[in-house]
Amino acid sequence: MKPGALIIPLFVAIPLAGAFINSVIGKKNKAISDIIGVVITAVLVVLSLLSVYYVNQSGLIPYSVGSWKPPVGIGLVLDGLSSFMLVTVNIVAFLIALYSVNYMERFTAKFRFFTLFLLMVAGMNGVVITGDIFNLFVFLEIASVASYALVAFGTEKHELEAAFKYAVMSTVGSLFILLGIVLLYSYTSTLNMADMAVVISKSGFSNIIIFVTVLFIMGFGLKAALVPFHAWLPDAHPSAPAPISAMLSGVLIKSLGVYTLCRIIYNVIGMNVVISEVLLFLGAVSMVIGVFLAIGQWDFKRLLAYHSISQIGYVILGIGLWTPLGILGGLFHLLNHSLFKSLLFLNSGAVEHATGTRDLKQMGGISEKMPVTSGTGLVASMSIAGIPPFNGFWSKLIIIVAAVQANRYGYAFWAVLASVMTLASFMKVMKYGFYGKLRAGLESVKEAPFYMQLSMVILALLCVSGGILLLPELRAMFLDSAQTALSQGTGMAASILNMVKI
Amino acid sequence: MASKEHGAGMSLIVKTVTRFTVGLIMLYGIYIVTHGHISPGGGFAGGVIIALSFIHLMLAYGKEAALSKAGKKTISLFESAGALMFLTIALLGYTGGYFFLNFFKDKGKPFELLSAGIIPLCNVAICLKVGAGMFAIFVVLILFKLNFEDDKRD
Amino acid sequence: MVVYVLCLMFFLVGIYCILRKRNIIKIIVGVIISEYAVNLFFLLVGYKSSGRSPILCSDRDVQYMAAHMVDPLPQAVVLTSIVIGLATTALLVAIAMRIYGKYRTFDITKIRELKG
Amino acid sequence: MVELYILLIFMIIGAIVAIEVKDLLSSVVAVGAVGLALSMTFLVLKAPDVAITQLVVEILALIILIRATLKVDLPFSTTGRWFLNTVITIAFIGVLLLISLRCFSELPAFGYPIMRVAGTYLRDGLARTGATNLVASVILDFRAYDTLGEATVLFTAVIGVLALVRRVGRIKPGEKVEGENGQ
Repeated sequence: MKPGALIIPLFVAIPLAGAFINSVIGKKNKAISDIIGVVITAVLVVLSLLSVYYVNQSGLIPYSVGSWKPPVGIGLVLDGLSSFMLVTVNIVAFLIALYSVNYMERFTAKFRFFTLFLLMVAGMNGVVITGDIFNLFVFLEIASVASYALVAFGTEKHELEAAFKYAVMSTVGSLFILLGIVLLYSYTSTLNMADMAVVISKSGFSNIIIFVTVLFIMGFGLKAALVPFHAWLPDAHPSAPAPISAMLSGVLIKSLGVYTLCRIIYNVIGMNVVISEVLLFLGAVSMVIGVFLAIGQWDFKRLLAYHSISQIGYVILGIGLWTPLGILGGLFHLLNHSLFKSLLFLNSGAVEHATGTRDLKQMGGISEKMPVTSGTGLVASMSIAGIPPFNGFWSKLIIIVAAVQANRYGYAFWAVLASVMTLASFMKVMKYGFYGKLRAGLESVKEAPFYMQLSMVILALLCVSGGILLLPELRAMFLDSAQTALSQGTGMAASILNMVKI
Repeated sequence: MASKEHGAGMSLIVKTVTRFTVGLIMLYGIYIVTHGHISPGGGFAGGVIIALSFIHLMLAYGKEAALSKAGKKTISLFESAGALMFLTIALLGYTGGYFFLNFFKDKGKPFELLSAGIIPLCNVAICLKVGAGMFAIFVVLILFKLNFEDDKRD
Repeated sequence: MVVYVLCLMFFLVGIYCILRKRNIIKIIVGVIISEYAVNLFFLLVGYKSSGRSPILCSDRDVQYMAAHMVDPLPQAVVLTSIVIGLATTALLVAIAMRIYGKYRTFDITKIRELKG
Repeated sequence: MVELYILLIFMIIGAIVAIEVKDLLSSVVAVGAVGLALSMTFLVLKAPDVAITQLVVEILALIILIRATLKVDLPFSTTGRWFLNTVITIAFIGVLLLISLRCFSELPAFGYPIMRVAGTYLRDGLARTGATNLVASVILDFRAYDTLGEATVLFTAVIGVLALVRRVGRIKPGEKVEGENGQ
C-alpha cells in the first residue's frame, strides 16, 4: 500500500460518524452539534490538503476496500482530480458550517440540519474518491437525498414546492444514470471504472456506448443543471436556507454533475470529437441563456441561481474543448466559482438575516450599515464578473484563450459576451442592493454576527488571492495534476489496474 | 373522527388475530436476519419484517399501544445505534489494515449459524437500523397526518 | 433482446407519467414504476438461462454449482438500489403530504408560487 | 421462459392502468399489483433474496402511499399546452425506443451473460468469506462499502422525513417557539 492510502476511506467515515453521533446526542445541547459540524469539516479540510501532498509525492493512489482487489471488490482512487475536488468541497463545506452556527439560529431543529449537512458532505466526498461506478451512484444518492431534505428545511410553501420539483427531476436523472450503469455492466461485465475503461477501449465505440453516453449526459446534465435540464435550479437554490444555497450552487452541482460527467466521459468512455462538440454546445447554451435569464431578476438569490447555470456553462465549455489548457481553465473556474458563488449566497443570507428581504428593490444603501457584508459582496461580484486581479478573471481568461487556441472563435465570442452581461447584471446588484442611498426602514439594520462575518471574510480573501494558484510551482502541484488526470483519458485505467495487482 | 378511530384501534377479531400473529411475524423476521448468510434474506428484509410487525400492532391496536412498546426516543436510539455499529465494524477492519476488512481469521464451518466472519454481525446492525428507520418513517407520517387533520389552520 | 425492449417500455411508461401527469401522487407513482423497471433490467442482464439461484447447498460440489448459477452481482446491486428507491419514495411522500397540508390539493397546476 | 413474458406484459399493463386511472387509491393499488408481479418475476429470475426484499418493501411503500392518499380529493386538470407537450414527450420516448432497438442487439443475448467478474464470486465466495448465500457474501463482504452507503441513504431519508414534518420551520425574529425543535 502506498503512503497516504490509509486516509482515503476517512473522507467518508469521519463525516458519517459525525452525522450518526450528532443525531444521538445533538438534540440535548445545541452547542454540541455546532462543535461537531465545525470540527469535523475542519478535520476534512486538513485531510484534503494532506491528500494533495500525498498525490504530489506518489502520484495516483489506489485503495482496495476490505482488501478485495478491484474489480472483485470496490476500489477507491485518489488522483490529482480527486484531491482537487476534495479540497474544493471541504474548504467550502468548512466555511459554510462556520457560517451556519449563527445563521441557523433562525431555524428549529438545528441538530438535524447539521446531521443532514454532514451526510451531504460525506456523499460528495464519497462520489469524488470512488473508483467504482455503482458506488459512485450510491454516494450520489446520499448527497442528493440529503439535499432534497435540506432544500425544504424551512417547511414553507414555496420551499416544499421547490424541493418536490428538485427531488423529482433529480430522481429522474438518477434513474437515467442507473440505466446507463446497467447497460455498461451488461456490456463489460464489471462495475469497476478502470476495468470498464479497458474493456471499452478494446472494443471501440459501438452503438451501445453511444446510447450510454446519451443517458449519462442527460442524467448528469440534470444534476449539473445544464440548460435543457435546468428548470429545477432557479427554484431549488433560492428556496433553501442561505448556507445550503451556497453549498448547492457552490459544490453540490459540481461534484455530482460536472465532476462525475467529466470523470466518466474522459476516463471511462473516452473522449471523442462528437462528445466534445456536444459538450461545447451545451456549455455555450447554458452560459448565454443563464446570463440572459439572470439579468431580468430582482430577487437576489434567484439572480444568483441563474448565474450558477451560466457559470457552469463556462466550466463545461472549458472541459469540452478537450485541450490541456481548456481543461485547466474549466477546472480552475470550477474552483473559483465554488468560492465566489458560495460567498455571494452567504452575502445574500446575511442581508436577508439583517433586513428580512431579498428583493433588490427593497434593499439599497446597506453598505453603511453592513460594511463587511457589502465589502465581501463587492469582491465576489467583481470575481464573478471577471475583473482583474480577482480569481474569476484568470479562469475566464484561460478558457477564452484556450478557445481561441483551439480555433473556436465563435465560442470565445460567446464567452466574452456572457462575461460582459454578467458584469452588467452585478452592476445592477451593487447599485440597487448595497450602495446608493439608504432606503427608509432599514436604519436599524445591524451587521451580521461574528461567525458569519468570519466565514465571509475568509472566502473573500480566497477570492482575492485565487490568482496565485497560477504561479508555476503551485500550478504544477494543484491544477496541473488535476488536469493531467483528465487528459490521460482512458490510459489512466491501465495504470490503476497495474498498481492494484502489485 | 379519524383520530378517534386510531385511538380505539380496530375490532375485537382483528385484535385477537393480531395478538397471535405479531409474535410469529417478529420471530420470522429474526430468523431471516440471523440466517441471512446461509439462506435467502438478510438484515434488510428481516429488519423491514420486524418493523412491519410493529406496524401491524399499531394498525390493530392504535398508536398508543405500539408506541408504548417502542417509543420515539427508543426508535431513534436504535436507529443511530445500528448505523454506528455498522460503521464501527467497518472501522474495526483497520486492525487488519483495511477499511471494511472481514477481520475474523477463522471463518467457521459453512452452513453453520456462526460462520462467515463479519457478515452476521453486519446483518444484525442493518436489521436494527432498517427496522427502526422504517418504523420511524411510518410513525412520523401517520402522526403528522393526524396532526394536520386536527389542525385545520395550518 | 425482446425482453430488454419490453423492460425499457416499462421504464418509459414511468417516465411518461413523471413528465405528463399533473398530480403529485401520480408523479410519485411514476417514479416508483421507473425504479422497478431499472431494477428489473439489472436482474434480466444477469440472468443465465436454466441457471440456479446463487445459494450453495451442502450436498453438491461447489465448483459444479458455481458453473450453473445466475450472476450474483446484479442481485446484490439491486438489493441496494431497491433500498435507495424506498428511501427516495419515503422522502417524496413526506414532502407531498406537507404540500397537501399547506395547499389542500395534490394538483400541481394549482400549486404555483414559483415562476419556474 | 413464457412466464417471464406474461409477467412483463402484465406489469406494463398494470403500470399503464396505474398512471391512467382517475382514482388515486386505485392507482396506488395498481402499483401494488405491479410490485407483487415484480417480486414474482424476481423469483422466476432465480433471485430469492431480491424477491423477499421487494415483497416487504412493496408492502411498506404501499402502506405509506395509501396513508397519504386516503380521503383525498382527486382533481385532474390539463394545462394549456397539453397537446403539444404530450406530443413532445411521446416523440422523446419513441426516439429513445428506436435508438434502443439498434443498441440492444449489441448486448450479450438474454440468458447468456459474460460473468467475467461474477465468476470469481461464485467459485471463491464460499472459500474466502465463509457465507453459503453468495449474495450475502457479495453485499456484506466483497461490496460491503456499498451497503454502508445504502444504510446511509436510508438513514438520510429518515432524518430528512423527521426534519420535514416539523410544525414550525423558521423562528421569526422576536418570536419564541416552545419545544425548541418545532415538533
